Amino acid sequence: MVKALNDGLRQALTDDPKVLLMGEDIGRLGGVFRVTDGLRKEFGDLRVVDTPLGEAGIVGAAIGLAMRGYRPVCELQFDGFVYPAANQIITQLAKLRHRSAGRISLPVVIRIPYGGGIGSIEHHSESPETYFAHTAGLKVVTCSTPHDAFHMIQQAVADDDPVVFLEPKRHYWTKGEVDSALPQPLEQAVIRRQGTDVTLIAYGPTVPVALEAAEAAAEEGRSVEVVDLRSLSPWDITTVRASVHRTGRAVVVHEAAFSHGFGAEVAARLQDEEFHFLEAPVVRVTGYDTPYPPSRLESDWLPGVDRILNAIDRSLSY
Amino acid sequence: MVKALNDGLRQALTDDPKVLLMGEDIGRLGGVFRVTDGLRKEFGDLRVVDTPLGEAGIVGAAIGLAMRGYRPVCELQFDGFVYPAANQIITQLAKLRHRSAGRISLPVVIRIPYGGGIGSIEHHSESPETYFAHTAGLKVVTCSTPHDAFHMIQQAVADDDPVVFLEPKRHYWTKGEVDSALPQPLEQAVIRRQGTDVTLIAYGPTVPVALEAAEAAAEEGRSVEVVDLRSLSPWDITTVRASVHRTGRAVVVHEAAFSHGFGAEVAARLQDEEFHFLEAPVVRVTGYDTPYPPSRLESDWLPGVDRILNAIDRSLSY
Amino acid sequence: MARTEPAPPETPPSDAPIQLLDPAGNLSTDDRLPLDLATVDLAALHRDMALTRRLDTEAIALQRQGELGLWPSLRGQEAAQVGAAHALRRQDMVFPTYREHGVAWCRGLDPVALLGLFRGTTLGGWDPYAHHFNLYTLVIGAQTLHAVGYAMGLHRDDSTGSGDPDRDTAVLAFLGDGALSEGETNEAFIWAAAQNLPVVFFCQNNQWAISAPYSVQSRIPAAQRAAGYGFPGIRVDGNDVLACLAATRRALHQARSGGGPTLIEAVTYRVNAHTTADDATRYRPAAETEDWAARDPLERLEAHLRSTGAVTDDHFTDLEQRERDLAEQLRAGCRELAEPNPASPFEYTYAQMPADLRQQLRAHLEFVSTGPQDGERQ
Amino acid sequence: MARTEPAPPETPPSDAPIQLLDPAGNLSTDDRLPLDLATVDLAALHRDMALTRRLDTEAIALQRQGELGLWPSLRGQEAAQVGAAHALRRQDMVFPTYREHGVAWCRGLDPVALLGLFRGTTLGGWDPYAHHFNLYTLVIGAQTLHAVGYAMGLHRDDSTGSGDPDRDTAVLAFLGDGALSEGETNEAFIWAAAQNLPVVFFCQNNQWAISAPYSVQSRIPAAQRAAGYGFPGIRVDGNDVLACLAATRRALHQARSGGGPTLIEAVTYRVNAHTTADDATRYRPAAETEDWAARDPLERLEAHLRSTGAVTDDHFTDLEQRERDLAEQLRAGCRELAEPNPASPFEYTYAQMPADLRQQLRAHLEFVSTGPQDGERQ
Ligand SMILES: Cc1ncc(C[n+]2csc(CCOP(=O)(O)OP(=O)(O)O)c2C)c(N)n1
Ligand SMILES: Cc1ncc(C[n+]2csc(CCOP(=O)(O)OP(=O)(O)O)c2C)c(N)n1
Ligand SMILES: [Mg+2]
Ligand SMILES: [Mg+2]
Repeated sequence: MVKALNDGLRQALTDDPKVLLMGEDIGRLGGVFRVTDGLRKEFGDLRVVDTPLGEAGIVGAAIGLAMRGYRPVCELQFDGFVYPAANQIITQLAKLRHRSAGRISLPVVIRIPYGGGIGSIEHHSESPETYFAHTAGLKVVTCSTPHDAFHMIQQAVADDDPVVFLEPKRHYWTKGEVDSALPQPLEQAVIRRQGTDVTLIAYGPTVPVALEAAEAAAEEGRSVEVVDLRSLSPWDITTVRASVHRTGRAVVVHEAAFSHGFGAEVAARLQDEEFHFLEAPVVRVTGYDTPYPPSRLESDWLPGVDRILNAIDRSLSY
Repeated sequence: MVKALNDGLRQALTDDPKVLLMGEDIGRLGGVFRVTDGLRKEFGDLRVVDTPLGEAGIVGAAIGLAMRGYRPVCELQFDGFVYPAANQIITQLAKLRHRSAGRISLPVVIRIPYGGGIGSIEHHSESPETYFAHTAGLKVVTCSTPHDAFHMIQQAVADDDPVVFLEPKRHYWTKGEVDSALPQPLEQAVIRRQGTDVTLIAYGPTVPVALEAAEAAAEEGRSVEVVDLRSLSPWDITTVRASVHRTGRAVVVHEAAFSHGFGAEVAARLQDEEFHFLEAPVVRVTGYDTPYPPSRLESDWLPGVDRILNAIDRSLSY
Repeated sequence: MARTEPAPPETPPSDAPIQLLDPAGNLSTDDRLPLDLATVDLAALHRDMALTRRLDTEAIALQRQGELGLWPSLRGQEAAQVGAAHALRRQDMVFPTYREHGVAWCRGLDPVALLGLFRGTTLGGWDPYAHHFNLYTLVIGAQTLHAVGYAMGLHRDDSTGSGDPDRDTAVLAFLGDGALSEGETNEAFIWAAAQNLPVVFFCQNNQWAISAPYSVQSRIPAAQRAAGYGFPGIRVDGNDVLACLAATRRALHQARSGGGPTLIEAVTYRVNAHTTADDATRYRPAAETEDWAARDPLERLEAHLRSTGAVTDDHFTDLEQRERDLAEQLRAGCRELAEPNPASPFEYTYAQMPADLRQQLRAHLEFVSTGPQDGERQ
Repeated sequence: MARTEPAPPETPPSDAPIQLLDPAGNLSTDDRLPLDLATVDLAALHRDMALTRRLDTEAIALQRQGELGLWPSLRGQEAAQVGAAHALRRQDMVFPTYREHGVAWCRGLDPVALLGLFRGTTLGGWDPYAHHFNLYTLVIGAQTLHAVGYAMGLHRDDSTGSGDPDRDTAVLAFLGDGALSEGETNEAFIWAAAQNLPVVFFCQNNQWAISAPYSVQSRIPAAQRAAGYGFPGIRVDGNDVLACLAATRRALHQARSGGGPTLIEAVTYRVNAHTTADDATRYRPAAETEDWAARDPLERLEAHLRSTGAVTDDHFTDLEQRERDLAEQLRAGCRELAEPNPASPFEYTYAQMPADLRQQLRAHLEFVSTGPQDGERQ
C-alpha cells in the first residue's frame, strides 16, 4: 500500500503543479513510513516540504497556501500527533468555506497514518476518526487496499473540500493489484464480499479482519456480506441499507473506542431507517473505552476475528 | 445559574486550600459571564489566576499543578476556543492516570460555557461534547438548573478524575432554588418529568426546551417523560433504560451536530439493549451537520419545541 | 503567607517607541526610521483616520440601538491601522483580526459589509480576494499561520524579489498583544523566520487583552519577541500615523524584496471596552484611559495639519460631509443587510452538498416554511 | 525556475558555546560561567556517563534481539544529561522527553524500568514522585507546560526563595531542538517568563529532529530564543559535562532562589539514528557523524581523568565490573518484566471504574481467558 500511495502522490504532483506535499520528515527521509520516498528528489524541496515540528503550523500554513491557489497535501506523522493541529482543523480548515459563503475553497488533504496492531508505543496506534467525522466541513476517507490507496489519494487531492485521509498503517505493507483505470467514486462504499445472512461493516484497518471473519463464518455455513465503507464523512448509507435490507442484520467493526465510535452512528441510522427490517440489533465490535493499551495487550484489545464471530453469533441468535 | 456556580466555586475554594481557579479574564473581570466574580478579591491572585492567552498553557499548567497536589479549575472562555487545548486534554490530561498505572491522579476541572441560543458570533455557540465523551479518561458533565450547577461544580472539583464541566450559557441567567443539602450523585441522571408514552432524553441547554415540549405535548394528551442526563461520560444508561422500558419510545435532543452527536450513542445502546422493548426507532432531534450558522439563523437551526414535537409524533406513529 | 504574584524581574530599560509625530503634532526625525515626507499624503491619512473613527462611532451607536449584537471598537488605534494600511500595495494580502476596521476601510471594502458579522447576518461578509483582505478571524492567533502559508505561496509563485513593483507581493498579518501568547502565533514566527518568508506581523499592543494587562503576557516589549526567532522587531508609537506608516513601508518593502519577515509593535491603546459587551471599568482605572485620551492619534495629526497649514479648510469641510454621508450609509445599509437564507449553512458546508445533508436541508426547509411562522407545528 | 528554499539570512556570528573541558580533555575557564572544581565529583560524573552509555548500548542490543520494540539511543548526549542531572537536588522535579535515560539513571531509577515502555509492557514504568522524575513524554513539547504548572505549584507552596536548601525547589524540563518549534513549548516559555517561575528548560540541541536538521527549525542558536521572552539563555558545549553541570547548577540555583527561568542550550549530537527504527543514512552524511564522534563526551572526560590522575586505576576496573553487572541486570531484567494484565487498561482509565466499563472488562476477560488461547472461539 505504501507503494500505491507513493505512486498516487507522484501522479498528483505530476498532474497539477499546484499540488505540494508538506510535513515532518517527508522530504529527506521520505516519511517515517516511506510513503513520500523519492518525491523530494523528483519534485524539489519547494513541492515536497520538510516542515518545522509543529502540527498547527502544518495545517495553518496549508490553509494559507490553499488561499493562494495551492493544493497542499499535509502529512501528520501519527494519529496521536494530530491534536496540536485540532484548532486549525476544526475552527479554520473545516469552517472557512462556510464562513466565507463559499468564496474560500480549501482543497487541503491531511494524510494520517492511523490505527493499531503494529506493536508501537503510545500515541502511535490511535483511531481519531470520530473527531473528524463529527466535524462538519471535513471529508473523511480511509483505504483498505493498495488499489483504493492509489486512486483515493488522487481523488482526495482533486477534491475541493478538505479531506482527512486516514491510512491504516498496519496494512502499509499489504500487497495487491492496482488497476489504474478503475477508480470508484470517492464517497462510495464497496461490497468486498457478498453474503446473505448478516452484513459486516468495516473500513480501513478492520476490512481485512472482517473478511477473515467472514471466511471463518463461511466454514460454519454462515454467509456474511462485507461492506468496506471507504468514506466516513459523508458515508454511503445507501449501500449499507441495501445490504442490511437483504440480510436483516448488521455488525460494525472498528478499532476506535466503543462509545461514540463510528459504529454508534451506523447503528443509530440503521435502527431508524431500517427499523422494520432489522431482525437483530446492530452489534458493535470495537476498541474499548480505555486509552490504547501497551502493545503487549493490543492484539486482544483490538477487535479480532473471534470477537467478530461472537458478534455474528449474537446477531444471528435473535 | 451564574450565581449558583459562583457560590459553588466559592465553597470549593473555601473547603480545600489546594483548589485554585485559572483562566483568561476570570480574575480582575470575574469572567466574561461573571461566574468567578469577586473570587479573586476574596481568595487572592494566587488562587484565582488571570492567565496569559493560551489554552494549551492553561490545561498544560493545570496538569503540572495537579501533579504538585493542587486541584485546578480551568475556565476555557468559550466552547469554540477549546481546540488549542485539545492536545493537552486528549493526549495528556485524559491519559496520564492510565499511562502511569494509576500513580498520577489529575483532579482537574475544565469549565466551558457552551451551546448556542444567545445571538453570539462564530465560535461562541458550539457543542463539543462528543469530542470529550469519546475520549476515555475524561468525565463529562453538564448542568441544567442552578441547583445542579451549585452541587455539580463542587462534585466535579472533588472528583479525582479530570472533569469537563459544560455550562449551558443560554441558561446562565436562569433563576431557581438551590437546596444546599441535597446533591445527587454526579453521574446519575434525573427524571425531570414523569410520563408514560415516550422518553425524551436531554441534557444541559436542551433540558428546558424538552420540558417545554413535554408540556405542549401534554396539552395534546401525550404523556412525555423527560430525562436529564447530567453526566455524559459516563452516562446513566440504567435510568434511561428503565424509562424506555416503560415507555417503549425514546427521543434524544441536543444542539451538537446530528452525525456522531450524543444521540447516536444513545440510540445505538438502546436499540441493542432494549431491542425487544422499543416500539419505535430512537429519534434524534439535533443540530444539523453544518457549522453553527450566523446568529440570525440560530433559532430555527437549533432543536426547538416544534421539532421535538414532530419527533414525538414520529415516534408515536410507529 | 501573604504572597502574591512574583515580582517582575529587572528588565533593561526598554527602547522608547519610535515617534515621528509627537502628541502636540510636531514632526521629528529618528535615524532608526527615516521617512521622506514628500512621499506621504497627509490629507489622505487624516481623511481615512477620521472616517474610520466615524465608522466606529456609528457602529457603536447601531449596537446601542440593537441593530448589532456586538461591536469591537478600534477607537484609539486609528493611526496604527491607517498608517499600516497606507503602506500596502494593491496586491499585498492582509490577514486581519476582528478589530481592523480601519484597514478594511483603506482596502476599499464596503463599510456596511463589516457590520454583517456583528449583526449576525453572515460569518464573513466580503470577498477576501477582491480586496486582498481576508475575513476577520475570531480565534486569536489563527490567522498568523494563514499569513505564513500565503507567504509560502508567494515565494513559490516567484512573487518576491523580482524588482517588479506590480509583481512583488507581501503579506501583512495583524495581531493583538494577547495573541502573542498563543502557541500558533509563535509557530507562525518560527516558520516565517526559518523560511525567511515575505510576511510582516503587525502587533497592535493596545495594552489590554480583554481584562488582561500586557504584563500578564510578557514583561518585555513585544517587539523583542522577534529577536528570539532571529528576525527584526521594531517598536513604534502606535498613535503616530507617520511612524506606523514608515515602519510598515520599510518592513513590507523588505518582505517583497525577499528580505524576510519583520515584527512591528505599535504601542497604542484600546480606548473603549474590549467590545460593546465588555465593562472596562471593572478592571482598569479611569485615569489610565484619560491619560491615553490625551495622546489621541487623530487629534495629533489634525493639530499638525492645522498648525502647518498642510491642508486647506476645504479638507475639513469636505471631510465633515463625507463623515455624515458615511454615517448615513452605515445606518441605512445596516438595516438593509440581507437576512441570511436558511439554506445557506447547508449550501456552504461543502463544495457539493452530500446526499445526507441535502435530506437534512429538505427537512429543515419544510420546518422553516411551515413550522414556526404560524405558531402551528406541522 | 530552479528556485529552491530561500537562502538563509545573514546572521550575526553566534556565540560559540561555552566550554570548560575541551575535546582533548584539557580544562579551561570562562568568565561567563565560573565553576569551582572543588565542588565537582569528577569520578561520579565519569561513572554515571559510562554506565549510562552501557545502559544505552545494552538496550540497543536488546532491541536487536527482539526484546524491545524500539529504543531511542542517547549516545553522544551523556555529558549533557549527566551534567544536568548532577546539578539537581533531591527535591527538584524533572520532566524528561523520551531520551533522558542518563538523567533517569542519575535519579536512581531502576534501569530495567526504562525498558518496559519500549518492550510494550507498560506506558509508564516508574513512580514519578518517588524519584522526582516524571514519566517519559512522547508528545513533543507537552511536558514543558507540565513543568510550568509544577513550578507554579512550587511558587504557591513557598518552595522557592526561603534560603533553606532542603526546601527550595526547582523544576528541570528537558526538550529537544525540534521541540522548540511546537506552540506548546513556546507557551511554556511565555508563562515561565511572565510569572518568573522556578523552571529551567534544558534543550539538548542534538542537531536533528528525526531527519530535520536544526536549520529547518531556526537559523539562530536556540539559546537566543529566551531573549524574545525576556529571560536568560545560555549556550554550552553539550559534550562537555563540566559546562553542562555548571550552567544547570547556576540556573537551578537562580530558579530555587526565586530568580526565575533559564533556557540552556546544550550543543550536542545524536550519534545514532533517531531510534532503532530509523535509518539516519537516508538524510545525513557519514562525515558529519564521524566528525562528531571525535568530540565524544565520555572519551573527553576519560582523557582528562587519565592525564591528570584525578582518579586511580581502581576507578576504571571497578567501573568495568559495574558495567558488566548493569548489562547483566538489564538483560535478565528485561526478559523478566511482568507482562501487563489485560484488566489494567480498564482499571487505570478512571479512579473508579464506571459501570459500563466494568461490563466491557467483564466481556473482555471472558474473551481473553477462553477465546484466543485455545484457538477456539467461545
Ligand atoms: C483562541 C482564543 N481564545 C480566547 C478567545 C477569547 N478572546 C477574544 S478577544 C480576546 C483578547 C484578545 O486580546 P488581543 O490579542 O490583545 O487583541 P485586542 O482584543 O486587544 O485587539 C480573547 C481572550 C479567542 N477569541 N480565541
Ligand atoms: C507533537 C508531536 N509531533 C510529532 C512527533 C513525532 N516525533 C517523534 S520524535 C520527533 C523529533 C523530535 O526532535 P527533537 O525535539 O529534536 O528531539 P530528539 O529526538 O532529537 O531528542 C518527532 C517529529 C511527536 N512525537 N509529537
Ligand atoms: Mg490587546
Ligand atoms: Mg533533536
